[in-house]
Amino acid sequence: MTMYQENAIVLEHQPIQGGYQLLQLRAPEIAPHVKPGQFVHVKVPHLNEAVLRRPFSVFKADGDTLAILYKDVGKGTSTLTHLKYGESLNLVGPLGHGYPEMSEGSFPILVAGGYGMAALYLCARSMPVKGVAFFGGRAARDILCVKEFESLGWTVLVTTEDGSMGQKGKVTDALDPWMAREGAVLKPEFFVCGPSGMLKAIASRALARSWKAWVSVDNNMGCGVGACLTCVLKVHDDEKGDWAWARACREGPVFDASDIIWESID
Amino acid sequence: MTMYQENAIVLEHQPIQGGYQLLQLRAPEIAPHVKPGQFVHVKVPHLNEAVLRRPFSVFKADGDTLAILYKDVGKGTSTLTHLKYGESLNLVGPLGHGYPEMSEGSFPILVAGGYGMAALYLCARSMPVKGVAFFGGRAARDILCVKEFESLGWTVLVTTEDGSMGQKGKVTDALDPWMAREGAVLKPEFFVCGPSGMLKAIASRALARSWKAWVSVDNNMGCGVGACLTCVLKVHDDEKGDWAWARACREGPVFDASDIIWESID
Amino acid sequence: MNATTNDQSPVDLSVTIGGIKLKNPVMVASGTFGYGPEYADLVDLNKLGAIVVKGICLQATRGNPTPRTAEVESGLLNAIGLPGPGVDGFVSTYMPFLRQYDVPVIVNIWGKTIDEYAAVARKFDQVPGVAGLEVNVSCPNIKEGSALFGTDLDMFRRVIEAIRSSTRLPVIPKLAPNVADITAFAKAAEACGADAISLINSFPAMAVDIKTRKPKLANITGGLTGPAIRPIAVRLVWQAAKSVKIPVIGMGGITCLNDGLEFFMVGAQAIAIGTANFTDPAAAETIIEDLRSYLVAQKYASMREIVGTFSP
Amino acid sequence: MNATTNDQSPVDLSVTIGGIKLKNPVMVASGTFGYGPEYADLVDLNKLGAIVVKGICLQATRGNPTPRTAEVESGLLNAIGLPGPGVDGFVSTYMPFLRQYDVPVIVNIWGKTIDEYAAVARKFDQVPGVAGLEVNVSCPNIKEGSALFGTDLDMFRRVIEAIRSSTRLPVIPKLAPNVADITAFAKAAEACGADAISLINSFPAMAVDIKTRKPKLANITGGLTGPAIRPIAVRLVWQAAKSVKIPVIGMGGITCLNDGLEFFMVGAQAIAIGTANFTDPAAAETIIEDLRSYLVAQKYASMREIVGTFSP
Ligand SMILES: Cc1cc2nc3c(=O)[nH]c(=O)nc-3n(C[C@H](O)[C@H](O)[C@H](O)COP(=O)(O)OP(=O)(O)OC[C@H]3O[C@@H](n4cnc5c(N)ncnc54)[C@H](O)[C@@H]3O)c2cc1C
Ligand SMILES: Cc1cc2nc3c(=O)[nH]c(=O)nc-3n(C[C@H](O)[C@H](O)[C@H](O)COP(=O)(O)OP(=O)(O)OC[C@H]3O[C@@H](n4cnc5c(N)ncnc54)[C@H](O)[C@@H]3O)c2cc1C
Ligand SMILES: Cc1cc2nc3c(=O)[nH]c(=O)nc-3n(C[C@H](O)[C@H](O)[C@H](O)COP(=O)(O)O)c2cc1C
Ligand SMILES: Cc1cc2nc3c(=O)[nH]c(=O)nc-3n(C[C@H](O)[C@H](O)[C@H](O)COP(=O)(O)O)c2cc1C
Ligand code: FES
Ligand code: FES
Repeated sequence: MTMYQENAIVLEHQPIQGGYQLLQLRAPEIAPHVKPGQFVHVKVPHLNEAVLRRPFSVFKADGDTLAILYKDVGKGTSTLTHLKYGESLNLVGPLGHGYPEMSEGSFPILVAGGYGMAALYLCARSMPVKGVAFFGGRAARDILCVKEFESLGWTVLVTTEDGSMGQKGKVTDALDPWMAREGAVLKPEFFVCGPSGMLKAIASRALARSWKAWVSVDNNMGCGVGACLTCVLKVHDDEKGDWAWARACREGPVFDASDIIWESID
Repeated sequence: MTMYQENAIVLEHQPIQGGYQLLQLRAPEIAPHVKPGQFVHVKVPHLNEAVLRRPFSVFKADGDTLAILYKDVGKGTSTLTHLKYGESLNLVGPLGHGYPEMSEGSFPILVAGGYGMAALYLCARSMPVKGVAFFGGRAARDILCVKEFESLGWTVLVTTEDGSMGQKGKVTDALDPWMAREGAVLKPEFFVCGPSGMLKAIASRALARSWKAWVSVDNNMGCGVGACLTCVLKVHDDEKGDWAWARACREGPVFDASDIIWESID
Repeated sequence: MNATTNDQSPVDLSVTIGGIKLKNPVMVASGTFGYGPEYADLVDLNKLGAIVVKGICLQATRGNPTPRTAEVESGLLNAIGLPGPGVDGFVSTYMPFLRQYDVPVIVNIWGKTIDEYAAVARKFDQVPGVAGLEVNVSCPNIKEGSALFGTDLDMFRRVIEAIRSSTRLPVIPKLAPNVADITAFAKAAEACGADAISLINSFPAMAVDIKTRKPKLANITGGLTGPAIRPIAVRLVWQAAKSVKIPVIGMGGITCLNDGLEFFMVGAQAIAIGTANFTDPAAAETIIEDLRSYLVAQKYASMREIVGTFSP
Repeated sequence: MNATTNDQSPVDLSVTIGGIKLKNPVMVASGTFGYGPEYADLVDLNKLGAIVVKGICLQATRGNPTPRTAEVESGLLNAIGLPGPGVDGFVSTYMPFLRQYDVPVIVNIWGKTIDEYAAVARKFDQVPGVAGLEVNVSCPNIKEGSALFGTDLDMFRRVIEAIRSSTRLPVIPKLAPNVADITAFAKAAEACGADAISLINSFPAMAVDIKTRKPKLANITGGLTGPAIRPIAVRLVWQAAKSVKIPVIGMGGITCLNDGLEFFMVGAQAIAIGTANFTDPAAAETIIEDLRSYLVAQKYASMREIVGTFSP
């Protein structure tokens, strides 16, 4: 897992939907080494008063290019939107531990919200078995990449809170009945990325039925490389029978749901 | 001399020469009130870490539009160069005391270096008598607006230190012989804007021969409106027979050369 | 500017600071707004909570040589050095102008000795139109003592007592930020009969011109102000406000309503806008309008629902 | 990166700080570079002047709850709270790694009591590969005493004396910036036998989340670092360097060579890069290369032609 720092070049940058931007970069050092679920730490150009980088999951990585899908939520991401074709963007990556390979004989189930749909794409693409993907969002505009996942061979089940796309409700409103029907006959393995509420909902179900679940956490980050101890979360320390800190940027962002002390996550 | 604050709109913005940019703005509140030699105080957009505005002389003002001519010399001006057509720029102005009307029967002589050529344009345009303008710079690319001044009816005599345009040398190398020839027969009145060395050179000559000379100083500014006392310079206080501070942004930027205590200027 | 004016709205922005009644809790900070006239074209002075004028001492003073300010990242260094017309010059030149407006005038005073402080206070005691005195013991730019008044607890007490006994006007000591324990000074001010305290003054700092190897300020050191010091100011205001019962005026790097709300929430009953006046002369007025809109939107009746509501 | 590497150049960047010989005067600051391995992929550790590791105390510690950092204008607030593996954990886990490199390792130590400080110093005295001890008396994040050690002159003296008598390693007290007179602490450090001093540590500060009305840091207050504090740091380093003969390591908001030169010119013999490592992991290496290019361009033979050349 070597990390690199390089000035990537913008190949394409366009708004897609719901305030999300697709940013394609030429990053010959980083792109070839990206594993599913890893992220890059981005220096926002011209935002001179910002001392921190901004972390973004790698959406796609092919050859010497990679793409991120990001939402304008604040001053860093809104400044990023001004980035133009041919301009350069300083990246550090690939960072963190992503999703493991699915285990033999299990049936993969993806659960995603927000940028999680981007964060899970490489994972979905790499899997030998294509399972079911549950995408949830507030409205239709929050549901990303459905076509891409379907063309990879995944069945995508969408839920939106306002019912503007797919089933009305939360992902669990689609997941629970589905699991009730199909869950018995197969050994599900969950790969999750979304808001912490979603992570908790899936984790609680998985832990209750001892299903495997891999969740990607969204903790604020400082250095992104494991040095500053900003991004820590509480995990079980089985040797000591006690809790310990784990760094989302290094041991994570993807964790085995059974390792996380969920009461400490809000 | 009322001051206004308004969001001006960029009508045109283009590089001209020697790192100078011509910025045309729609500023309906400020533009109609601009007097020759006054300046506007500009909030540089997106340069969030800068707490100060940047002062720029008004180059042209017609109806509800005004133009400034600025050089990229640092972070503020280089950030300004990214400003695009239709974007807005917050201005405070018109500020300061500019050039007075030329006095009856005197022969106007302009002496300019750097942005001084822009700062003197309105002055040159407003004068009933068109005299001679001495423009000096390092090289040809530093000599601006010659055509404009000529089409106003001014005789422009250019000097460049590298001889790439006009006479080789400093403005005084052209001015001194000219004054020797023509000076006797007329009552010269100087209107000067340029680097402090140039101001000093003209001031010393004017004071020696008790010619009138109006000079525009380039002091760093804070508030631009007379409140912070950043921009002060030493002037003679004849009542007290002592010196006093004068604010370049308020009493200036244009001063009667005989008021300034030149030893205090470097 | 980017606020919806709403003067008829029922919300009550008024506050009373050490007996001074303010229409709203947003003042302009001493030294950043001159004596009033300088900004009168650009700012409706009647809209301001109060005007705190540039520091005044007994005699006319010239202040420091130039350069007097230098811009730094998210901040400003200044070593103006307290030039001014002196009490008499100020009263004759500027008070007639200021009295035309319906806005409390708080005079920022300073001296080189305790007697001078007291004398200035005594003189202003008689001046109609002066609402209160802010005592600058923390200006870091004057070599003679002034800096000490703000960082030496005993000196500080003596100055405030001397001023207190020289005037019936509200006395508002302005605390120096460069101390190890701000609460000691806040409590001392209260104990010496101060009606309120204000903080923070600029923070001692400097910058070097690496080409000339000379300081960027003629005075070598100066005071750092602006957004760079805001997190330091919020912390100091929070600690000070917890330690006293008298009202606290908070300042330091406030540029917008959200910045100001941090100060109100940690206990400031009023705030002052300083360096931001240079960046945007409309800053104080904008913050006042945005504050009104905020109260309306939150359905708050008064500032009481904001001040001190920080809940760690 | 944006510098021309020039290793064959005759210029001598080396400096000796309290007996520690450094290839060049640019270190990475404690807490911003982990224990070394974290940045090893991105930074050539052998190029650094020294690595100052994250603060270590006697026992393994967990530090503060989260959130631990918050970004502010031109700065960072942190209240990490000194989590760490403790002396034994550090020595067994990280020293073998660090010993592989040709770079001085300075261990930043702290304790909750004077005895703890002394005990930590005593333990490190025996550890091969440790070049010196930087004493964190100024970390504002630990509730128990640590802050006091840095702002109470008497406490400060006692800690430094206790450490001095517990180790033969170079001892480098790291001064707290939130004091009224930094020279008193600099002189005290020298008098107590310190080999050098470093400053500044982060500045006590805080920020409020106005939506929740809670602090942005779980610890409520934290330390402000980054460009925002640079003018304060330059002033403190200047005053401290003038007041002592022992070498000074300057830090606070350094992001590029020009920032670093300000510190060298006011008297710092070495500088440390902290928050800038987060912004740009290449910062320290870039500054070193740019420093070399600068000496070459200026035709300087050594750092002696820069350090302390500030001429007010
Ligand atoms: C491992 C990881 C992967 C991510 N992947 C993506 C992605 O693929 N697409 C995407 O749109 N977003 C992603 N995010 C979230 C993204 O990093 C934040 O939205 C971004 O940092 C906000 O920056 P800002 O300056 O625009 O917002 P700010 O103005 O700084 O703050 C706005 C919001 O963003 C949050 N935020 C601020 N800084 C950080 C930080 N350093 N880390 C995390 N959150 C922060 C704040 O808590 C706040 O809620 C990811 C975050 C993590 C930790
Ligand atoms: C009355 C007046 C009229 C001016 N008119 C023009 C004009 O018409 N065209 C033009 O190109 N320039 C003009 N200037 C100069 C212009 O203001 C500066 O070049 C500009 O402020 C530099 O800003 P910066 O951020 O790019 O440079 P910085 O990075 O801030 O500094 C670069 C250089 O600019 C100087 N400078 C920085 N801030 C100021 C300031 N507030 N005031 C003056 N100088 C400063 C610095 O001393 C430094 O030498 C004028 C200045 C004054 C005082
Ligand atoms: C140019 C300038 C001049 C100042 N003059 C004074 C002064 O005369 N008296 C005083 O008490 N404070 C003075 N101050 C400090 C301000 O009143 C205020 O305390 C400080 O600027 C912090 O607020 P800010 O960050 O919003 O600017 C001055 C500040 C600046 C920038
Ligand atoms: C996240 C973080 C953690 C820090 N941890 C320590 C520490 O453990 N011990 C210490 O003495 N200083 C610590 N510091 C302070 C730095 O070493 C340095 O003194 C300070 O950051 C100023 O430098 P800068 O502005 O370049 O960051 C820490 C700073 C940061 C930002
Ligand atoms: S972000 Fe610094 S340790 Fe994870
Ligand atoms: S710039 Fe503030 S008084 Fe002139």
